[in-house]
Amino acid sequence: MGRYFRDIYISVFTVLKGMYVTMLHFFSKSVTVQYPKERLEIPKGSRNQLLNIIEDCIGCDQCVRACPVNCIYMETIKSFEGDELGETSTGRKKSLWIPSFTIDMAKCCFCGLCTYPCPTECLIMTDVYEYSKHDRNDLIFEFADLDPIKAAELREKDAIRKKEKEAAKLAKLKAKEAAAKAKAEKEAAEEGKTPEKKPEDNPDKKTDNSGEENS
Amino acid sequence: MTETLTNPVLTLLRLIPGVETLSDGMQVLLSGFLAGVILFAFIAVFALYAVYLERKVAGHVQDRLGPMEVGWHGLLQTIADAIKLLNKEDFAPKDVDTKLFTLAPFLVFMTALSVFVVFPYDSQVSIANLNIGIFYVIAISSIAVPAVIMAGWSSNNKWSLFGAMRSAAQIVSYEIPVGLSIICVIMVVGHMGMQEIVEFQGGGFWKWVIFRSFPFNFIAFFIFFLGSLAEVNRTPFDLPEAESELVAGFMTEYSGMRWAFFFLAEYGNMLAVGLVGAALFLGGWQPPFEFLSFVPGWLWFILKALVLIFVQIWLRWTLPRLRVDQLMYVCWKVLVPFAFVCIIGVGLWEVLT
Amino acid sequence: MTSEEIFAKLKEKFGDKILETDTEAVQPIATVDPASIAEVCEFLKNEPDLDFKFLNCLTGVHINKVEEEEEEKLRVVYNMESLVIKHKTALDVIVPISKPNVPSVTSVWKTANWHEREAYDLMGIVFDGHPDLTRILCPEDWEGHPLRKDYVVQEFYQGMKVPYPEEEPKQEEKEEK
Amino acid sequence: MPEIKTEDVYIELGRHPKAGFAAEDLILQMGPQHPSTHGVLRLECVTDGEIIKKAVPKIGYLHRCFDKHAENENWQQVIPYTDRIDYLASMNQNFSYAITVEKLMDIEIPERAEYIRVIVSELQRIASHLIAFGTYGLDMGAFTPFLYAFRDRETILDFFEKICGGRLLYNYIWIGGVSHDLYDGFKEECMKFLDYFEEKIHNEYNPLLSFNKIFIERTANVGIITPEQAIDYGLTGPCLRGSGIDWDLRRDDPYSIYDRFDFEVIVGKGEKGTVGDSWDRYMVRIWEMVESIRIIRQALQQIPEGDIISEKVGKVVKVPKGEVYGRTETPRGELGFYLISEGGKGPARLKSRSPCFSNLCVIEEMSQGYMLADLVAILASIDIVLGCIDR
Repeated sequence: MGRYFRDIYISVFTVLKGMYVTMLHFFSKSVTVQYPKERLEIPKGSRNQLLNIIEDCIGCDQCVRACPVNCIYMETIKSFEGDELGETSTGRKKSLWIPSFTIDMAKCCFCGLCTYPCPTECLIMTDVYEYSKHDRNDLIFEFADLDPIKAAELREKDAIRKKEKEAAKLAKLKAKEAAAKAKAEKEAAEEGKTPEKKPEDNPDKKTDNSGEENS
Repeated sequence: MTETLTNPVLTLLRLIPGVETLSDGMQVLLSGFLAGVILFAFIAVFALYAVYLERKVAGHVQDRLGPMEVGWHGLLQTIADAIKLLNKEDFAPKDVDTKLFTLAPFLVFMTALSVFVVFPYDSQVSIANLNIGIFYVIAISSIAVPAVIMAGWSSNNKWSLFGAMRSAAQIVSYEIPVGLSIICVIMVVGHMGMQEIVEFQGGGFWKWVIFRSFPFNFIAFFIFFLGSLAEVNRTPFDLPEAESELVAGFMTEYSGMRWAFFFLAEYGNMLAVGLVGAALFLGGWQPPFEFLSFVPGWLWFILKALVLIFVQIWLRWTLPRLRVDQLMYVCWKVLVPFAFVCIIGVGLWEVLT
Repeated sequence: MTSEEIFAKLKEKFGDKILETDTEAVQPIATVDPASIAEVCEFLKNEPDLDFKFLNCLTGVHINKVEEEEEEKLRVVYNMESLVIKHKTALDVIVPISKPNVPSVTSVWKTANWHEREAYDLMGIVFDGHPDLTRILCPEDWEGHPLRKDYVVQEFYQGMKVPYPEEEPKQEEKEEK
Repeated sequence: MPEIKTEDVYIELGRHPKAGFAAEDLILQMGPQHPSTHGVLRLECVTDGEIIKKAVPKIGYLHRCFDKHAENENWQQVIPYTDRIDYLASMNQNFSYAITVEKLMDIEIPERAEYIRVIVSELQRIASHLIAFGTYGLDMGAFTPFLYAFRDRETILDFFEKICGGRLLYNYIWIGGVSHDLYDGFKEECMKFLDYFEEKIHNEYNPLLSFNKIFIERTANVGIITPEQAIDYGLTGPCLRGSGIDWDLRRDDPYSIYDRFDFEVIVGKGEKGTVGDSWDRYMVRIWEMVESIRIIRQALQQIPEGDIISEKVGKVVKVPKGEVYGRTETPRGELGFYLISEGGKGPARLKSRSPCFSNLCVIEEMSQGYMLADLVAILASIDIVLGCIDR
């Protein structure tokens, strides 16, 4: 019987104590901010939207490798002779054209791992957090400022250069095989004199060839 | 008590030209219809601002501001909500028992609305001055139970069924303590008509029923208040629409205007309970002191009801929720015994003094 | 007790069933013959002065192929600990990939129930005697065991295309615009 | 297509009296989308009216295959993934991953980095326990504690944003130290917050919710886990301590510099009901917040100057071959990583043993006979996070 009345007393007492606490808050100042009108100021190092200052970017591909979710896509073309690419703000010579440098902010996990290895500190995290879009593809931000015509022209020159390189490599390969064949016939001619020497140097030659092809 | 109380609504009706020509029966019918329209408007407006009051109180209690965007300090916020609910799609889930599904909200709102007929707004002003006033209020408020079960069963959703069963059990069982505490009042006043109860409490706040036969009626008031909290499904007894367990209880499948009716009914009931509490225990339209009687009576009545509503809202944002079996324990093991004790106490007090 | 004593106790009790013990590594570990892992664990748990009542972690591992001729192996590592004597040890079991059956230790520790279901689900190790060996993380009718080295994602799952579109999202749109 | 009658479907599923299923049993899917399952957990409950006969948790809705990701990332890139295992306590997740890798690499961390790590993970413990406290109140129907908890948690998130830039997922504790140093005004601000917060616990949270009779009625003697059951099911953290077992990794297997601080390990004593009920687990978290405040205060006093990452860890992290099981005490229990490294660019196999995974598996046996509303109370008292269960 005692417990019955004690329970009632405790519940009335604790309910009143709880109401007292909430009543105190009824008069205390509100801690919220009316968002669109007033805004909280964002601290300096806070990680929101990524921004790449393309003038300073030397296309070193460090950030693409550092990103855990691979959301940075970069295309670089080596500069041709006589091209004038200008320098970064710190006076560092640029040697790579960057026709397209995109960051897919929909995939980005805001870890900031890409900003640490950047040699020219051009990839930074700004404090812009209101960049929501209707279509997910609009979240893919393009930072390169090369005009499309120049970019297309560069791509063709690059394609031509690649073809020449391929041709040159093929030619070198053929030349090497020709030389190897010539050497083989010469040795076949001397075979009558020293049969055992031939087997061991043949495999090295073979490995050189295969090594070369792989590189 | 003058039986031929002039029915204010009837006098209002006669102002419209060309009504005298109709027969008496038709006039009474029309006045009933007119009373319904006036009440609906009054409750709708009140419910909108009760929601606004609730969200503001909730805000300030939780260190935030509540609605601030629409209108000055969010005054038009609930009107905007109402309009949004109006043009929402009138959607009913598949294989739902449509007849019951559509009927339930109107039935629930009907009970909330029809209770207001009998309240004494001012000394002579009440829509129908029944001499069994308070008995009528208790009878009407129990019509909500089948309506709630209808809503829960017809929305063909296990969670709604749970909510409906809990709500039915809760409303039915909490009518007993409410009824018993009202008996204490009737024993003191000696009359069941609401107008007469309020007139009995005239002449200063110490004449109010709450202070008559002191300890018992005071406890009876709290039993009434707790019981009415449960009848209106407000915290700490808001089990039927317990957000964290049953999503929204029997109202889960409703949306748009139908849901608005449930919402209107809830706030209408809240106001009704506040008004009954004010009328029975806190002296209706009687001013607390004689010299304050220049303030119109209905203002006192509304003010007292608002105080009770504020306490209901305040409780909602402080207390957690009870479990179903604890709910029943509180009702049968605590409220009902104390109500009996109060009845005996008041009875002895009346006989001895 | 240090891991040497623990392994010595095990060797003396189970003899050749303890295949090899390695105590110099950062984490001393004892390899146990798969068939008798349940008895060893039962012994470790109920032995008063070992008292390994707490199974920390049960990991499924796919050892990549070391020698050409042998087939690949799956390995289950048991980390356990005693809260009273405050010492911990690790056992492991190696089974060929063609017959990945390991006796279940759910009878010893109830926590192993879910850990074994996860090892079965992601690694494909079948635990005999497990009360209900079904997938726990992947959907019930998922094909293949994702954590295996030779795992290839299935093309469709109930009509939905599974693999993430690999093509560059940027390049095509640029040209079309 | 023959028209399928719903009755046949039920018979085939075995949920029809013809198929021997008791008429009054109800299969209730407390589905992946439910207000009080703390995430995407589905509880298939067989209930008889309100009483639960069997509640089987079905998980896997938030499975992001952390183990598979970890195999294709290098050592540094795994850290943002560990953030996302238990997204409410990311600092502690980075901490246990960093501890495991450093145990294998056997390198020394600069003193200042150790102190920053302790301060930051104890702050994260307070933030995580605040969420546990807030959501518990929410599940019991009391709205206000949730908002008070989030108001105080905001200050901790602001500290983290000023320190490392992130608010919820930080990628802050790296292998070999921490990525950023504390900003200079941190010490005073933190001290001020701790005094303000300790006073808030004692005369705001406790009277409002912890000692409220309705809350006690709803949680005492509900979801009782006996000590043997707790150990057998591998429970850790507040769930284990709530059942009366005095086991805290920070004191019993001290990692980093926790042995320099004196703090008390809170154990459930069954004040309001039996030992090991939901109220005990809840109160263990509340008093643990007070202990964390003590730890942070001591750490803030003793923090030395110095660099924050060890030089031995260069741009590319090299980890020797080997296997190790490292673990720390996260707010939800013991998060352990079983790491196998073949000396390569990244971990060969990284199994994450998450606390909520084991804490949840006790619910099947323990929730029989309780009512539906108690199931919500039990779930909230175990304080599960679905990212931590499904990984």
